Amino acid sequence: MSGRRIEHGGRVDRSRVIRFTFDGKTCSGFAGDTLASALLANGVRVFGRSFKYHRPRGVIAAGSEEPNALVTVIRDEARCAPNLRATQVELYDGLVARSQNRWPSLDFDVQAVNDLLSPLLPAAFYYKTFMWPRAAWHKLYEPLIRRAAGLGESPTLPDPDRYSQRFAHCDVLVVGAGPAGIAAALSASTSGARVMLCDEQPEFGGSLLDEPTATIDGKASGDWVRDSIATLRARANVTLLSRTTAFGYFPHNLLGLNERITEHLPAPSANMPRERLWQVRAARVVIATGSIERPLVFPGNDRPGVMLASAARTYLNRHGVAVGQNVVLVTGSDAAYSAALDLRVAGVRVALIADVRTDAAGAPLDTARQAGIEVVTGATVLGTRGRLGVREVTIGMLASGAVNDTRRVECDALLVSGGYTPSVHLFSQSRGKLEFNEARQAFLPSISAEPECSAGSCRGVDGYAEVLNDGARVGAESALAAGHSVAAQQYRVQSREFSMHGLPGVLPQANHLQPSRAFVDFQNDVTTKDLALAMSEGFESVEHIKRYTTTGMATDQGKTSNMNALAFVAGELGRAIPKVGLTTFRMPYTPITFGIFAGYDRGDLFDPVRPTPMHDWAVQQAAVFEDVGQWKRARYFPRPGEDMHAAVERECKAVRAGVGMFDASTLGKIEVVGPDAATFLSRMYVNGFATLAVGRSRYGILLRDDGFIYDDGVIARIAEDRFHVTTTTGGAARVFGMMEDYLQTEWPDVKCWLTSTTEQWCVIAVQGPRARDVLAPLVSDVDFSAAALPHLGVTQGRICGVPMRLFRMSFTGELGYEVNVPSDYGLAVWEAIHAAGQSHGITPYGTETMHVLRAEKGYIIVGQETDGTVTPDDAGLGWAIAKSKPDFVGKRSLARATMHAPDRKQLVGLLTADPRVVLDEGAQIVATRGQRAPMKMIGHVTSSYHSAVLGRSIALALVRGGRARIGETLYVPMPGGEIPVQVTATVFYDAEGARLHG
Amino acid sequence: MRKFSGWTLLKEAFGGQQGWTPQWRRVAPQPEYDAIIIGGGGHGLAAAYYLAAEHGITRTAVLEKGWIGGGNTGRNTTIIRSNYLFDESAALYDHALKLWENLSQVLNYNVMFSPRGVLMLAHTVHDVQVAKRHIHANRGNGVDNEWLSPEEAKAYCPPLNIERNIRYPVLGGALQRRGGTARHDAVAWGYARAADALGVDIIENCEVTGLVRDASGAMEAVQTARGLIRCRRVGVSAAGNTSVVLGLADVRLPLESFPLQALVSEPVKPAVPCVVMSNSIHAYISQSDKGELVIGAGTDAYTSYTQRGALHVNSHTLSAICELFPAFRRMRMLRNWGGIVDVTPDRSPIIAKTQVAGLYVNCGWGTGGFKATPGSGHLLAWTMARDEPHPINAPFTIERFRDGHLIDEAAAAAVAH
Amino acid sequence: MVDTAIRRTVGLPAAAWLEVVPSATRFILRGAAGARAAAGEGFGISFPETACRAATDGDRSALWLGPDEQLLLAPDGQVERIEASLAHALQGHAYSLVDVSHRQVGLSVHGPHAEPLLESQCPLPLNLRDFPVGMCTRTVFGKAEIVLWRPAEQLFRLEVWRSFSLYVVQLLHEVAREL
Amino acid sequence: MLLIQCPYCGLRPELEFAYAGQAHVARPADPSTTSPEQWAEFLYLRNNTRGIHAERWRHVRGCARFFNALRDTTTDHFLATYRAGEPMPAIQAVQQP
Repeated sequence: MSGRRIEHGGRVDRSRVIRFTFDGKTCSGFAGDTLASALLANGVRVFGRSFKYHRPRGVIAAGSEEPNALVTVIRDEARCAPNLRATQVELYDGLVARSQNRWPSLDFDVQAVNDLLSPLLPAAFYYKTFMWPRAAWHKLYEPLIRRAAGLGESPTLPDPDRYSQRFAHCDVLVVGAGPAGIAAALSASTSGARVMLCDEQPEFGGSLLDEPTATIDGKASGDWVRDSIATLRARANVTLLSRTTAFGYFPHNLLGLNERITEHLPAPSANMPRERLWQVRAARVVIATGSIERPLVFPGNDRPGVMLASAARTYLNRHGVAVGQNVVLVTGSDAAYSAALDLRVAGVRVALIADVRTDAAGAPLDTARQAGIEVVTGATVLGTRGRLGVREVTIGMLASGAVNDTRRVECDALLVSGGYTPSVHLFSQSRGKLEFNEARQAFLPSISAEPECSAGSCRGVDGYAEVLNDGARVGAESALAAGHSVAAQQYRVQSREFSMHGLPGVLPQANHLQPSRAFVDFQNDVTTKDLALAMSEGFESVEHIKRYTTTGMATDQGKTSNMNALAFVAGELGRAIPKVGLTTFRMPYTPITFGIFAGYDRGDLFDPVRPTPMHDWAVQQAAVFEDVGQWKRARYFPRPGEDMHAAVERECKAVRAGVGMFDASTLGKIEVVGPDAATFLSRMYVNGFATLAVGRSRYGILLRDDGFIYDDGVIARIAEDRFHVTTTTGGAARVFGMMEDYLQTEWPDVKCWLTSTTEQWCVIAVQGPRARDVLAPLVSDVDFSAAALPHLGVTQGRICGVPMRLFRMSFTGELGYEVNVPSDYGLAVWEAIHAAGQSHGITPYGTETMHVLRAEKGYIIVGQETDGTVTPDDAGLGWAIAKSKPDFVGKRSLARATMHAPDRKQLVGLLTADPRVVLDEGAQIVATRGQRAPMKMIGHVTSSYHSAVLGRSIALALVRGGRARIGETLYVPMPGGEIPVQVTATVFYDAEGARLHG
Repeated sequence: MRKFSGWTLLKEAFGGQQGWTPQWRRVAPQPEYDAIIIGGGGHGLAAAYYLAAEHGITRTAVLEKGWIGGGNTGRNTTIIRSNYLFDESAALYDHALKLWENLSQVLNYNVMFSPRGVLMLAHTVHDVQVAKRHIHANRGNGVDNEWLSPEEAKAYCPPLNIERNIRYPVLGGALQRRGGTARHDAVAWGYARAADALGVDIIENCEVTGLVRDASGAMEAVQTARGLIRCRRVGVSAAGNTSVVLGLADVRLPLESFPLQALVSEPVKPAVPCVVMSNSIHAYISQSDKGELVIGAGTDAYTSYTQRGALHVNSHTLSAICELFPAFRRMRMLRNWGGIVDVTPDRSPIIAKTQVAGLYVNCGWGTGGFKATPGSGHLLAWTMARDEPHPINAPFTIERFRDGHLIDEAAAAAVAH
Repeated sequence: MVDTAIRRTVGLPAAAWLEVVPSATRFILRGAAGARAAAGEGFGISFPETACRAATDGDRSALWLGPDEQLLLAPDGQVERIEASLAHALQGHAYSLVDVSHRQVGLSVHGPHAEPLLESQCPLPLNLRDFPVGMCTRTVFGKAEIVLWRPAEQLFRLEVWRSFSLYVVQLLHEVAREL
Repeated sequence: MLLIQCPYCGLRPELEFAYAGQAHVARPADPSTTSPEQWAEFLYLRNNTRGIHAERWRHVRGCARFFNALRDTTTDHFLATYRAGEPMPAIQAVQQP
């Protein structure tokens, strides 16, 4: 036992006892505890095992910078979260926490043997070995390393919790609700500006919550925080967000905030999201993120019980927990004296304050000595002892650069402080320029890249009065910049406080030449020896050293280690710190749950499900659907006992022999209207439209300017100045965008306009020899005669009493119509046609049957017969090109010589020698038998089906020089042997097209 | 070069790690070289190594404006595969894959090539068609790639969600077992160390500020932040900054540079045994040896040299990952970063001579350059040494855009990683 | 015969804060500035000249969607009447008038939670200062494109392409769980 | 997510926009008279500027107009946006001091 709860004090609610378990052991704490504070109060010292050497580790810090105390929190089987910092886990009744990276137990971990082997495992050892025999890396060594690495275990069940997202806009966003942030929010909101204030902790106040002695404008610091927050909360123009981390700073003053909503509750409502992503766009940002105390680097500095002085103070003043009974403080800064003094007042023995500065003097030392604490200066730490926690520290005294006069001091907690590092993470993420400040021995914000301003100790301001007034000033200036004027308040502060200045780097040791095994990055087990090794191998860039040793790359992202590593490297290289440079600060500030990025995008909301007006009907008919873009399309309508093959066989036969109906609503539709509409379409499509008569339609091919097929469809002239253009389902949006692009930017003088009518019209294709018989009784105002409505004729009329555009067209090769009705009527008209067709055996069919029927006719599908490398001529559609037109999109590219090479891949038909064999779509084609890889492949199968009407398999293929090979036998090499195929024309059924005109 | 091995490690363990020496020399540029590579990423360092190792051109320098491996090499999701559709691409990437398979031994540097398999998922009927076309074409080219049913895919990658009721259910996947990952930093350092041992000068913090041509228009020298360096054979391997460097010689290329983001989670014990990619819902994932889930997707929408991307692009990627791996919703993002990738109109690279005699270029790898590192270096070295392309990179010219001989991998698969 | 009085929209779950707007007549009018002025006379509303503003008179509204694009809203069943009156008013002008009555579904989101509900997935600032009464614009809600119009302080009208309407409504319901 | 000044609608979030490549790449008035090199240049060659880049955006989920912008590709900050058809502003005139 070392830590214990003191009798009074702290901000925990001692009337609310909370029970929880850690590694199966039941413990208790109070409301307001973190897991870390409660475990410390229960005397726990070892919180986890380190990443590489599996050394026992305790808690070092009290906040989000904690590198060691990582635990898995388990709410239930599906709600496990690994790698949470015990310092941030708020206690709730029934919380279950488990330590990580140890087996069988935290106190006895088999892999701690790594620590004994550490001379064999220096930084980057894995690059130098495990190379023989060749396969052993993947088969043997890597699995071993992978098992040893990692921290906690990933969850294995789907996470049932909700995650939420919100956009927000404000005039001033204040990040950090310590003294600077609160003062900034107060003054900015007084101006009337819309202010948001967020803080990662559950309680606002920041360092003021650790400060029992200060008064602000005559109020105790805690009371001032409480009253200020109440003031802010009462203002309608202020949004307060606690438990909210500003984790990322994005261009144009967009910040990502992570609000944790239910994680601290024992039984959260299922409706409440666990966490929320805020995307806040602020006119101005105030960064008031404070600073983080640095540990000291000395041998044995990772032993449980070695802790930041500021953390000890937080545990004492916030949680009422003394981290030890007999403590030693080693410090390079004045500020840390406060921790020793507070502990002393709480009745803890302070065995020694060892100040590493030879010239330390003044108020902090005097105050400590007056309190009866022994203080020595010019000290260093030579080592510590204690198996699972520090019980002794060896202090050495420095004299003229050499260490002499060592002494051993017993202690159960060793508080350390190297001074404070300003938290410039967000500023740096914003791409602001940092500058090294010699006096502060820290990087401070210099030139801004975004409309933001830092305030308080994150920009090196020291002292509560200075910090508060800095916050107030920056808050007022930020409000002014956002258009709201206010005068900044001046605060009066009385406090006992000491400077936060310190010294980064490594404490001097007896033998300077022999780098000691002192830890710089605790979680990744990087020691000064590792850094020295990297440098001896020529790695001098700080980014190289980081990568070679992994320092600063652990889950704490080097919050406590980066400056120490940098100072060590600078010292070894004999360069100034700014000359060595700083590694990049990356988003996120602390690890952020994947769930909030996904937010509501899960299940059906992952991507919109676009149903057609007949969707529910198809569902009732047990249709099987396929995803085409965001649309759901009925693929086939199986009857009981039918598989896809049987259903498609039946559907195909029904269309060829009688009549079928098909939902074509997903096809894109664009209404092109205006006096120049025909001109425009003639420029866009390869076809000509000037001569297309009103009431007629034409198959159109759209290229990109690179000459390759982009889309196809049918273009109907509804009136002199009005065209109804269809596109592929997947091409609707991009074709519309491409047309707008040419209209708006290339041909602004062309007078026509586009309107998407994809969803205005529901499209019912009625196809088959009986199609006319089914439709005629339902339709009024339409002359169905071949003369009035020939193939590719278009007319308007009414069906079932509702307005209709009727296209006579066919993607099946049969007599066919496409009935377009306004979408709200679609289902009713569909049902009416279905009912009217019953006597004709009408059969609903899906996309699979549509594919087979069109393949029998050799009609292409863009995206299946084409892949962005196919020209109209390749696809056998050269006939469609209006060659007399001076220009159309893609025409110039088609004139390139390569576009006419005789060995281009051309669309042909294939028939297998064995009619039962259906080729694999995508199968490759070779000209000769017996080829081995690499084969000379001359083409591939684009479409392949069993044709019901032909009673055999058919296929379409793109084959080099294919049209000249018609009649030849080629081969499809498959794993089971070669399949001989005969090259044919692309039309397998009704080549003369008689049925189309029936 | 001191040989790395378990034995060396053991010796140093007892010697207090005092015997290690710099992995490459820190040298000032000499006034003249036989060959210069601009760009000290994996590709450039590999080219320098092969120039020295295979063509005997040891008076070679690599000029890097920052620190080597600090561009896309150092900000990489390290996917290696060769199952590309077109013959030209399959030959190119498989050339690289074969080099990967022996690279640790050749370089005496464990680059941790790990052929754990790359599984590319299909979610729609169209995806299945595209995947099968790839599989057939790959088999014909002698590149392994096989179709897995959803159940087989799940057996290969247990955390994968193959429920049929999700928005875009997994209909199967194409698995290349020889594909996998490698350790990005080690690739750069390994090539640097091996090239250095052959006499190549690796010069960091040496930005190129001018390309100097003689009266005939041929390359004559390179102007740098550290002075003028004479050289008549210059290879540019500068990824996202290729346009900027070539602009110094007034050479324009069909390239645009886009941000490409990636992220890692906090490390966890082994959870994802292979690489999983989904082109149609835009995400890919693997797990590093350290235990981090390594996640990426396609590029951001607009050209940029900022080396950062947008939050909403990350969000799309992670929502896709959470659909495919719903247990990972509680995992946490540890680090996010952005690189600059140079993209050609057909999403295939250029490894070729330019119109300037003595100036060569290797660029346009888009989001998929890492996998090609050994191959592209090997081919660029060949092209520079002989002033003519190797048969494998002969199709990857600049002129293909004029003539229409595109190698359009993008057309067949939405994203090429 | 189909009962044309009953138009069947997708079944959308309602809520206290959400209603599906009754069927309406909708047109997209596109054309040059001169056509816009003339069309306003034909439609009976002088069309907004300011970007992103709607004009309403009685049961008709005109929403500015773009410099050459207006969304016209009127009660159900007025397609032919509006076509005729605009054709008359626009004689001599080049323009495009397209019936999109069935293309989209109108949703009304109202009440004190309307703003936070929509701000969950719409990246525009929707407070009254930035999105005042009378403002309208095309924008996004989640992964759907919408037209968003604020006819009153606590009332937003959404116009959503019909196949996206179920997605938008489900997403709104999902967000509403936490409000 | 950038904040983009649409010349018609004002400052709007990037989610409403689509990037549309380099600006002022005019399609040849008569493509049939262009040389293969000229045509390839129109199709494929782009400046790929590191620095101030003239580019096109479309406010596709807004007013649906294409427009032009000057953006510094090293910072992603916009210097100006202007309507399609308008001349490119002088870069010195829009650069902040």
